[in-house]
Amino acid sequence: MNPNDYLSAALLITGAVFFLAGTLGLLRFPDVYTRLHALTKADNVGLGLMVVGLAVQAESWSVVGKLLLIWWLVLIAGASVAHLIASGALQRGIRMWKP
Amino acid sequence: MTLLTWIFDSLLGLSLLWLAWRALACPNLFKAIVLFVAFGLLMALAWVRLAAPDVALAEAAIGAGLTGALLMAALAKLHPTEAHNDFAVPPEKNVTKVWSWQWLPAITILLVTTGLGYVVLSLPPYATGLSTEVAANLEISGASNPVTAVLLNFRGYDTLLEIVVLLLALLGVWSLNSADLDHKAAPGIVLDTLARLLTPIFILVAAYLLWVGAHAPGGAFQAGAVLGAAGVLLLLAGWRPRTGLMALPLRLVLVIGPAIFVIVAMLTLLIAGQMLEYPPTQAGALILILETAATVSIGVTLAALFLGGDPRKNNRNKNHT
Amino acid sequence: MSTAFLYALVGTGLFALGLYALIVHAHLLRKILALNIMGSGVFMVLVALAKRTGDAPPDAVPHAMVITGIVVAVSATALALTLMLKLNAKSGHAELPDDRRE
Amino acid sequence: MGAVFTEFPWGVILILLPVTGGILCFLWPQIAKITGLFIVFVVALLVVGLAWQIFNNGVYRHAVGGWGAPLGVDLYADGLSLLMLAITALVGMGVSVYSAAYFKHEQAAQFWPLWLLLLAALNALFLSADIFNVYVTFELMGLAAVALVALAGSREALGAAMRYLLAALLGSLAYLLGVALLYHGFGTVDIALLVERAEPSPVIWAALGLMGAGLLLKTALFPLHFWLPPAHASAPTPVSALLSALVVKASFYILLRLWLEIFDPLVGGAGVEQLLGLLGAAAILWGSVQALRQTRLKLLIAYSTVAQVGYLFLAFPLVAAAGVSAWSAVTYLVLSHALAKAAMFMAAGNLLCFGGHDRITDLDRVVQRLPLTAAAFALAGVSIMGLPPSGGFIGKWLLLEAALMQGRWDLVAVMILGGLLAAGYIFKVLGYAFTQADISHESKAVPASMEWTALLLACGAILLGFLAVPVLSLVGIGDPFGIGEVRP
Repeated sequence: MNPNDYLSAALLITGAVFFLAGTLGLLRFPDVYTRLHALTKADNVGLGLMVVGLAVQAESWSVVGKLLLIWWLVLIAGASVAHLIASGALQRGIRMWKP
Repeated sequence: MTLLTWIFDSLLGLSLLWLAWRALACPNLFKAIVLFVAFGLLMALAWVRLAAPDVALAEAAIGAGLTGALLMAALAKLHPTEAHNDFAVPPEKNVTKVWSWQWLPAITILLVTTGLGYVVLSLPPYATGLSTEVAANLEISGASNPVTAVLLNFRGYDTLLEIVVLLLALLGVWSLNSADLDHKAAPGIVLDTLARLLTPIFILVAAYLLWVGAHAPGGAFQAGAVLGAAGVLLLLAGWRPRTGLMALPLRLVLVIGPAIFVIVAMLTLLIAGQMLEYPPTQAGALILILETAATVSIGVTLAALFLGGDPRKNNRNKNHT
Repeated sequence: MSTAFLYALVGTGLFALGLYALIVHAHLLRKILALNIMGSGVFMVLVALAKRTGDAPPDAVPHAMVITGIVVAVSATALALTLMLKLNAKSGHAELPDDRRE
Repeated sequence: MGAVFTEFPWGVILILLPVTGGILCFLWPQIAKITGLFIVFVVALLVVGLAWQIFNNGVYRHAVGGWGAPLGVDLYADGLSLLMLAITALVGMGVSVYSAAYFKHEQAAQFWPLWLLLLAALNALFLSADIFNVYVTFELMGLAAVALVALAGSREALGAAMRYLLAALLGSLAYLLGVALLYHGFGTVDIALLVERAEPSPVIWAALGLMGAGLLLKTALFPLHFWLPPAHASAPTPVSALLSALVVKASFYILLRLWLEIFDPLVGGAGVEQLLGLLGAAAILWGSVQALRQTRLKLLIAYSTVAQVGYLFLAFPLVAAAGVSAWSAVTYLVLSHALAKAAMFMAAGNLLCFGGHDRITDLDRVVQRLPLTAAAFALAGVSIMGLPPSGGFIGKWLLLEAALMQGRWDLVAVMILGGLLAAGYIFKVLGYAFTQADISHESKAVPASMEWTALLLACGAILLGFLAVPVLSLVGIGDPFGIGEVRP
């Protein structure tokens, strides 16, 4: 393994940890709003780390471009869908969790 | 096969079975559909593990994506009132228990499946199928991606009939239902912006998939599905095409795929003597023409299936009343 | 057991699960889901067994067949869902008449 | 001139033309009726051309794409496929003329494209030599048939269409799993190559079980017939005629082909034939008794189809000793049932149109008021009962002969009982057609073309009884039943 491999391995594993945290939040948080919060935040960062980790291995800049495009698409879609779900939940009168 | 990949494959296989079971058994239909979409995405992962990236793309776009959208839309129309009150549609009133002796099918199916498993394992562990024939003729097929070569050339006749199946489904849906064409206000600025932002990108991606399909994973079906997804997004955002376009123009776009296919079939029959026999030098160009037409038709048909009814019929009914 | 056979067995399992659900569930949406999962099982058997080529690239013909199958499946699903909605609008139930428990 | 005729690719056009017609009808619904009628008549001419070609050159084979099996898909037509194509064209013409008067406005615009695509699917199916291609044609046929049933729009029709769709999809998936196993076992989906490569193995048994079950479900053999009576009874009349006459036969045709070519040489004699014969016998008795109990005419005819499908399966256990007459019987039964059942449904449709209902006890002297329709029903009934000189008689006589030759008295008894029950339900209808009902209803005029097509098709079923020699020599082209070789 060359240094690049170590770098991408570290990035990928860190990314996976973020995904794990996001998933835990999705499963354990008390209501839809907090779950969305955990999911979108943690997963976006996790995916970003993975994209960078893979970009290190990429053979050409066009591959890097495609990876970044995927990240951007997931970001924008995730954010919009999270917003739609949250506003839908609000409209339907789902109360926010209070500790 | 290393231990790690074996563990991964087993986990993936078990998750697939578990998701399928949950999707079929959980009492809440909304949940069942969400689980089904998750199942489709994991299926796409399984296709990648099986070195079938073309199928993975098709599954993710059509199997999970558009089928999921169709199911969700149907559920929303099935329970229009409940769906507004709560995310959770009430559980089905009678989930199962049609059969008072459920163990009978369960045991029969278990036995049959055991037999099937035995048969599958009895197959030789090494078999090339038709891969040598495909590889030998790939050069003159007009596409270097073997899946595209099979779909558009070697078994192009199946694909011709399959595109007609898609058109037929739309004919069936239209004969049953009319569509609501009233322009709906977008349910919010976010969805509206998203649709505006993503539609050009979707079209770009579809064109890319179409172009790249000749030599890499991709092709007409995947591209058509992406185009269809763009249509679904636009429809969700409240966009409706002008009613003037609903009569002949829409129908022309819907049939361009099958029509071009039939025309090419007729021309090749006249010139080469065999249906869909392309001259090797023009095969690449012909495949691209067929795929482009098919992409447009598939995309528009999938979006029209999501709309779920004949837009023209509705228009005419309104004129009557 | 190789990857090919592992996934092929998962495919037969999916086929069986779908078949069972198709028989015991009354709600049509559930039956449509069950048919889709059965189809996925069949597709998986087709594609999994195409990978018995050792290290060579897998057989592309079943891949093409499955893509054909996926498009056919979405067509059938669309028609089935519309029929279900229409039946529900006419009869007030999304189940087949004989399957309904009164 | 002769060369043009014998080299022209009739078979391919038989598939492409109705697809084109379907697209045209979809684009311009205003001219759907004219286009549809025109296409169907041209298709009939093309079948004549194909018959000429097969007569001169022997079996027809077309390698689509120029690849040839196993890489490409082959089209194939021998005497059996030709007869199926011919009966499709014949019934298709009758149904088209009938439909031109039956469907109005909006419904007509929806009917024609669906029917032309169904015709394309049927032609493609009868010409296919590739089991995966058959799967695609099954889906084409199934979706078209379901959409046509749903055209009726009533609650019963929608429920029946839904049940039909589920059954058709389940049958297709079981069939497709069988195709997957055969492909991975023997490396091809071409029937001729499978015949060469297949050998007795677990794969063959599993494929037989899966494909057999799927096809029996589509063919509606007892006890898998549950979807048929509601679908055939509640569909619009021309569609009922198409489904009972042609669509059910299509899956039977594939079952017959696969059994004869692939499975019989490998697993013949292991009891599968006996099982099929037993189910056939049960179907005859169950279907006939149910038909006798019905109070609605269209349901009665639909249950009669369940019974008549049973006869087709009686041939399987008889083939070992009496191959020639058993398979000739099947050919004859398929052809005569197609004509007679189409005529019968059309007659029922006329009565429905005339009185606005199809309650058997309320038929109210239709013999005097609709003599052509009553004659059509009676003539078709003669063929269904198997009385001479009809086509049904030839079929049942050949079958009876085969059973007697083998000393299968049980099957002889079932056939005779089935014939008596058929006479029972036909005469029940005819009896009420002569008598006056308690309350008279208002009646509507029935278009003459609807009466005449029913009568002509019924006459065709009778006429078939006089054409045994040419029909049986035609079906022998290409030796589809393998009668040429002596079975041990």
